Amino acid sequence: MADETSGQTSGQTSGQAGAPLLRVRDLRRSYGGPHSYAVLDGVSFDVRRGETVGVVGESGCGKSTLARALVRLDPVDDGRVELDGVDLASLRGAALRRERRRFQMVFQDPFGSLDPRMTVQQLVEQPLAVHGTPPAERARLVAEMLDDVGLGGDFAHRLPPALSGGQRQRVAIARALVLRPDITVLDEPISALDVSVQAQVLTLLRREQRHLGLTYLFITHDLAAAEHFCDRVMVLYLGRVVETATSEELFARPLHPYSAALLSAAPQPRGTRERERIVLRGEPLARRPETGCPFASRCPVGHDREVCRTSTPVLAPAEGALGHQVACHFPGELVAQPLERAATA
Amino acid sequence: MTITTTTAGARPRRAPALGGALKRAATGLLGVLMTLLLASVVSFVVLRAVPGDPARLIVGPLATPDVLAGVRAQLGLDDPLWLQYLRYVRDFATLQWGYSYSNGADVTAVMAARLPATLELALWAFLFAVVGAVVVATLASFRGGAFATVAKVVSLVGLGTPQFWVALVLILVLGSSGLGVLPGPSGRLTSFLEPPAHVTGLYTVDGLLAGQPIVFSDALAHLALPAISLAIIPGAFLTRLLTANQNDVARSPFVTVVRSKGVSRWAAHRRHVLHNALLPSVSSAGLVLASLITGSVLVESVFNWPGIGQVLVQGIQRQDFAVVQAFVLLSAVLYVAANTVADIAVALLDPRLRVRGGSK
Amino acid sequence: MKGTRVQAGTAVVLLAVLVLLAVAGIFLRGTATTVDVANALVPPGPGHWFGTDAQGRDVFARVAVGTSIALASGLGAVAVGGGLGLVIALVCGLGPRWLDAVLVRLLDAVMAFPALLLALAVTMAFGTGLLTALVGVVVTVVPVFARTLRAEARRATSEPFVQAARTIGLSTPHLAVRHVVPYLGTTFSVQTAANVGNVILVLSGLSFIGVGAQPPTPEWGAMITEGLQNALTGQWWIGVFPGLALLVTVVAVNLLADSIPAVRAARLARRRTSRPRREATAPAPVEA
Amino acid sequence: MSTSVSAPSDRSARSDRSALSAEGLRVAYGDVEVVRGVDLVVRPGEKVGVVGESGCGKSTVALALMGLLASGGAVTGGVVSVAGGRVDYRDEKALDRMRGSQLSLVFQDPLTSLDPVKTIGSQIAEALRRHNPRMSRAAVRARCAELLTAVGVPEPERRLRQYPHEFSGGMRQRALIAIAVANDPAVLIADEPTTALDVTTQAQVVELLDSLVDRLGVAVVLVTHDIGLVSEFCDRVMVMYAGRVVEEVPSAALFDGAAHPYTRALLGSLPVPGRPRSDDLTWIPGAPPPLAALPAGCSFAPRCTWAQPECSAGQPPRVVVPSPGTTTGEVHVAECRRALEVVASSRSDESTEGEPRG
Amino acid sequence: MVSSTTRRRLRARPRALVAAAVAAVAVLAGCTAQAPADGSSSGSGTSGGTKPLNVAFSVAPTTIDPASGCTLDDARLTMALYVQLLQPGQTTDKNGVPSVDPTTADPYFAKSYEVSPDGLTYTFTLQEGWTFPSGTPMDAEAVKYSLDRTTAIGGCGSAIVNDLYLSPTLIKQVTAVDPTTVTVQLSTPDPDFPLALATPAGSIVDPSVVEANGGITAGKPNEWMASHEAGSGPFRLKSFEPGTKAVLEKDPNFKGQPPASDEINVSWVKTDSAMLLQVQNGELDVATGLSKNSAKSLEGGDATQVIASTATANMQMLMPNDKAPWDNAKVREAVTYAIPYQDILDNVLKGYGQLYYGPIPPSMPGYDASVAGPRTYDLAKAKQLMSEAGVSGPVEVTLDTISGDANQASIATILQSSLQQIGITVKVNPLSESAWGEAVYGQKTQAALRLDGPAVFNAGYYLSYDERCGISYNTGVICVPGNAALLDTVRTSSDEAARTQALNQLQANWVAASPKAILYLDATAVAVKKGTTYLWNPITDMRTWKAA
Repeated sequence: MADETSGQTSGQTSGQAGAPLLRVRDLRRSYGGPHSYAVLDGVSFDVRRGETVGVVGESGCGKSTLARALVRLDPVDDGRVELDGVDLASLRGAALRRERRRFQMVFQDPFGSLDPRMTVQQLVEQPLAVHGTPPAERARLVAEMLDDVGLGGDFAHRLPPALSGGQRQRVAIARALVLRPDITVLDEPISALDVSVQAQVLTLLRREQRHLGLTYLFITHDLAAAEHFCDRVMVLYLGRVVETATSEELFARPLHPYSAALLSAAPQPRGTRERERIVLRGEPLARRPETGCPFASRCPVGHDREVCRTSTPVLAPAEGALGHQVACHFPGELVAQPLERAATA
Repeated sequence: MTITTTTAGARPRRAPALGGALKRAATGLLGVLMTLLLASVVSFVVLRAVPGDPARLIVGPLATPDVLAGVRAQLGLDDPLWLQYLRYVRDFATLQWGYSYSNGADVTAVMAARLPATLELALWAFLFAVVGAVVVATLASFRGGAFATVAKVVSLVGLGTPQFWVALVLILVLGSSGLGVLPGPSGRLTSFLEPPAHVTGLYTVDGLLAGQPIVFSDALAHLALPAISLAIIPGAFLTRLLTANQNDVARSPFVTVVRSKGVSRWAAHRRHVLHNALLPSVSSAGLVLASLITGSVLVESVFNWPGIGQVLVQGIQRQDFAVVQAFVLLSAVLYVAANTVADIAVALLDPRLRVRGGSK
Repeated sequence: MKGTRVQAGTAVVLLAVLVLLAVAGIFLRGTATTVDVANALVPPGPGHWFGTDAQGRDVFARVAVGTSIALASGLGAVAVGGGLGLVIALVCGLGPRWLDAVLVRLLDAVMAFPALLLALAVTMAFGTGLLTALVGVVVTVVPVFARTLRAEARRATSEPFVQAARTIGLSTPHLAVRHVVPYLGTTFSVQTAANVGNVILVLSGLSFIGVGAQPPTPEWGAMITEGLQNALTGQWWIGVFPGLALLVTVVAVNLLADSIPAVRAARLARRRTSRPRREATAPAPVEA
Repeated sequence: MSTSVSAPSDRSARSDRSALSAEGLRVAYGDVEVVRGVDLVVRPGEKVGVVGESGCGKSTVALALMGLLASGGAVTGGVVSVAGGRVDYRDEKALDRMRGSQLSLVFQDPLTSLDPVKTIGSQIAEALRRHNPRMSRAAVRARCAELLTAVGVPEPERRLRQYPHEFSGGMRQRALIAIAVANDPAVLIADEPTTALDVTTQAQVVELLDSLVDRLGVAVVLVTHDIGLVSEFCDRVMVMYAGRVVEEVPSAALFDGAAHPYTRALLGSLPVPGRPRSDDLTWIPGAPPPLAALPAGCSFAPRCTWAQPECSAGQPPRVVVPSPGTTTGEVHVAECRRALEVVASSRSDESTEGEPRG
Repeated sequence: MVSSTTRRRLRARPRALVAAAVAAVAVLAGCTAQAPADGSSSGSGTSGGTKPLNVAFSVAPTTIDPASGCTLDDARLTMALYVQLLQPGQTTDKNGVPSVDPTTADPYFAKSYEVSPDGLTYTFTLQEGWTFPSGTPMDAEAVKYSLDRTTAIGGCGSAIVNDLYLSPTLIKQVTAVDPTTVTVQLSTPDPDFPLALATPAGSIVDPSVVEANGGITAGKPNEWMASHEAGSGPFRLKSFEPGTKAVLEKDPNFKGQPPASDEINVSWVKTDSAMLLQVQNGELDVATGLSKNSAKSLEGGDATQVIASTATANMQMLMPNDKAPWDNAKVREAVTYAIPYQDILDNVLKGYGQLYYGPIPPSMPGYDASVAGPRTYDLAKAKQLMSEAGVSGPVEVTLDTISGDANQASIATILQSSLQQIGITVKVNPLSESAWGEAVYGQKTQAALRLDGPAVFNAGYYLSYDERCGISYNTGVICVPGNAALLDTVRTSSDEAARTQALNQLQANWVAASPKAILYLDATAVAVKKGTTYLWNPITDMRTWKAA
């Protein structure tokens, strides 16, 4: 997969080809003792320096588990997570803590992710202090960072409860970015915010990325935001990557029936809907079936097909655009029917 | 866009029913065993650590050294501690709880003879507490305002009440030396009444069974003050719990949904809020029991109630450790049993925990 | 909100009165044990506000000294027990899972004993007296704190802000001191207040059954026991006043415990409203 | 392009054939007014959306209409009529009769909207029995099964005996809808009915609501923060800000013809499918004002790029906007003195109106 | 019996158990008692169907086995359930009111007895035809079995029945000569032996029942017997709930004097207020063990009379003479003058007591009022004595009391403030009973309060403890020069005058040395419903009691 995707990053990516920044290989994670089941079932992907990779899927697909596993908040059962060649999955104790400055995370909940007893200044300064930055430099970096996220001056001495949701999320971003991490995992960073603030946070993230040359892994259930924000998107279903492509490609030409259904199901303002909504049968399963395609039971294409229920499709390059991969026996068969465009005068 | 996508969705749903039940049972059993083990260690240590020689207590002060040594050997006090401990655990398990020298009888016999009195007291106290708490808490939660304030004050004061003192005040105010409404601390029955034929050992129940309304009413009158004293703390506790539970439940969206069907506020409260609020409070049975046990220790001696609490106090005063350790261990066992029963009850009553096969 | 303020206010006033009484008790220590058999069993009146007991000791002085004993021993036992409980809770909450499992089982087992009985068992093992009763009471306080604080500590570790602190590379001890302990603050103070009341009750219960403070120590439970002797012969004041003091004390600290979270929340809300923000819009609990 | 304040007579005329109408609805929690004069008319079979950001008062409107405000909240003004009859919010008995039979509610969170310890069947039956006390047991059961089938729950007989925890989120929402339509109400108020659901499930529920409107002719008030959903599902959209409806617009005209700067700004911040990635999103600076301390004049003025000094002087007028998308009987009203300029600018320049600072 | 919560356990000395007093040594010397066993002068009719008698005591027995019982409380039921060879005598005062004369022993199961000239062999002639309820004949073998059992168990019963001669035991051998004749051989002459036999310790048990329930294990109390009877007496134990209540039922087959009541309900009411209330409610006919305060409150009532009977137990403060500051006789004497005796008597005892100062209580034969009158409270003298003693600096003393004993607590408090006046700071140290016992009987205590009385009601027995130096029973560590020799005369001499003189001298010596502080002689206040036939006896003897 790595080979196929190389060079497939969008134009914004600095063109340092070669080894990807983050190599995830066959990541597995199970929950629950004797009756455990895989929440992540052999997830592999690469992230290149400077790119933004989106991970989309519905609840239970494993995207948050993936985020937490990557930043080592949860242990990993199996697999490798290489950041510039260092396997994060096997690090422990002080070594892990030292490496942490290289991978940071922004959490979903801007109300919970800041210690309510620390001022904005302290919050943003803490990571630097932990990693041994001298005090004078710390002060400078913090001031710079806070200015960057638009919370300079008076804000530094406020406590999180005195901030609005958007402001808090900006503090959280400042705290993560002040370390200049190699990669930043954004776990649903806008889903708890009001619409009018979401745009502000996304714009800020994008500006900082350009400014500091950052790499993002963007976890979201919001397809529109993913399309808008990401260079490349992975679709997760029940712990497996079912499709990955550049966002233009994926949103224009989803090959996996699930991706297609997902895209068509998202509410689209009247007048922008271009395809018939595909309404899936049933609801997402809690756990994967033993055999076959995890999506088979809900799939309009594979529901009645023997092969879908007996053999698990693997992620393979699809025809067409380079780097478009899909795990389906019948890729592209389900394409939402184009809708007659609503009359707009 | 505020779809809350937390890890909740990814969390394992309930494990298959049978396995889950087994696992829960296993964990529960482990907990029970742990608790009992520790309880036995504690009471064993108490027995051994207390100054004074059990053998000396049994034979009396005038025994000669040979006699003393003989009893020591007989009691196994010269054996290594672990052996004594094992023997002690075995004896407890086989209901040989030793000899209460202060009562001149086997502890088992003493406890068995005294238990009905305590049970009867605890039962009525429990009834008073539960009925009182449900009424007060429901009023407080449903009516709010002054009712809520009163319920709050009642529960706060109740929780801070020294039971033995309340007993004293009740005797002074309501007892024969005060208003004379109820008999004071004079045991279970007026002495010229014969206890009813022994069926359950509970005079109120036996009185009814034997068709002796006078015995029933007299027993109940004697019960009233101690049972009220005993009911105050668990009652206050339950009032608090039930008020909080009902307030919580009343705020849940499903109540609004019920109201949106056109169900009146009281019907919604009674059918849905109260039901949901009562369920979790079942699991606090252990705490209620603990407070009844503690209460019986403190209240029985004030009311001269011939229950096991009084035996304990007397055992303490006479350093009769067989009684003390049996009581301590017994109460731990009861606590564990009550909690287990409560867990089972909740599991049976709460459909969310009910083990059902093949629901999905 | 208003109710909370009234409640907190009542608690503070009651506690202030009790502290005054306790301070008075320090000066009345001598009076409390001065025997004046000629003036035994004097009913409450101008000379002796609460009357005198069978040995002619002034009941008011004894209640006052009892207040200082109760408050000091209550706070002392809870401070020691709570501190130990906090340490255990942190070990449970942040330490390895297996250790947590073992400790929790152990705590559960200890909590299977009603507090009075556990304290009783321990007290008897060490010999009767106020000091040993305190040891017994501490033993009962530790698991209560440990258990509630552990649950909070566990919750803290799953709080995003603690996880966020972990992702920036904080070590576990730092995490505990910098983020988890402050997080436990409210719970700790609520527990402290709630347990002071319990401890005072248990201590007096122990004295009542004769293993706690011993006469002539003017401990309330012991005084109630003494008062019980005279209850039916008409000298109600010997037992009633110490019990009343006990009741008021426990209610006061319980009130305080009850109002702490609400007061904290109110203070937080005040801090928010001082700088108007979106969250402060209105008490509109139905809004998403 | 004439500016005119819509006359009250217009509204009263319309309310004759309305399933639900509210005029000048006001709701206060204590001293704080959270809904400040909302007019809402829903005709039979119509789908009306109420959108706004959190704290704008949209859910309060829904609960106020039902008469189910949380304690401390009260309707302080306005006239509400349901199916032609005026609602007296002090008459609990009458309210109880109205709820569930004429006006129904579907709630946001299907996880907590059902009593966890009662079977689904008994919870649907409760709604039926309340309004049809003489209905036989068998008839109730048959009707419950029928309702479940109608909302797309398979195996209704078995499902009726199950408890909420045995239902998935989408199924629960279906059950709630079954409860809501049990007595063929005139109006169904759906308060964020899909917010807690996954995208694919959300699509299913929306389809269901759509089909119910078609089949039962029930009117739907959809309260949500999701502009995309509203514009797609509803006939008409009411945009709320700080306790008032600032714009009422046919959904066909929403995207291209919104006349209130707030609506425009909201739309500008949406990453719309197909929007070029190079096109940076816009957002509204600042935060909504606290309802306890609203600015004078237009509440949105302090954040508004179109604001003029007179905006803060007095309540903005209600401006009727002629829209190309409007058909007969559809109204487009914006509460902004510059509404017509806003519309004009959006027509001339699709993307860069009122660029806010970053 | 002094207070509701007081419990006096016999430690090194069987106190307050058997009050078989000896009026004069001479009376018993070599005599043969043969008074008829008529005894009862209560004149109660025993017509069928008397009202049940309701009796309450404050402290429950720890055992009802007469061979193991140590205290008065243990012996409450013994006289009703068992017969003894002899029983305490009775007298009638000048008003015709009967009372117990514990200084004599009357025949009971033994019709008569003879003492050999050397005083070492007692020959008892038994009643004929008596049987145990089990049908086992009550005969010489049973007597032998019973006495041997008591000695073998080695508990309090043994100490009492052996008149405290324990090594070797007084009873050397018991021989069943024929079914109605028993001889007892003593290891030393003891004119008081009949008095010892007239105690519960001398009870006769049914060998068949005992053997069926554990038999005899040397050195080990029989646990079954502790809560069951194997009796020979006029009542059967109908039901028994240890610590709570017992019902005694008249045994129709009893061959001796039938008891006055058909049924007696005995209850043990630990809580003083509860007992008081029951008396007030008229639920009790006889209540023993009320606190002085409660008893006082009942006086003058219409329904109840309070019968105060002077017991033999006295409250004393031990001042072990070997420990500082008590090794200084002046300090001890100072203490005896610094105690407000009258205040204690009036306020703590409510007058139920008597003041004196000497080794023998006034109620015991041999008491010499001329030397052993009460000490007066004289603070000036006490201070004078303290300065004469030359004790410098503050003196601190730890006073051990029994925790939970309200009387002791009161007295300790009073002592605390009284002794402070003469510069002695008393720290009250309430101990559990067993800890107190270890401190006192282990001679470790620095000072202790103790309620003390003799098991056998005669001076020789009683003085055997304190007047012998260096023995372990001597809890006060008292060693008054010359008294040991005087005691020997008292215990063994057959010369009445010599005994009296020795006793007087002993008392004088003792008083001069002030070896301990005697606070008062206790009086038992028993609340009796008016009309109830009640006869006071130091050892509870309910045979003559009858409800109104």
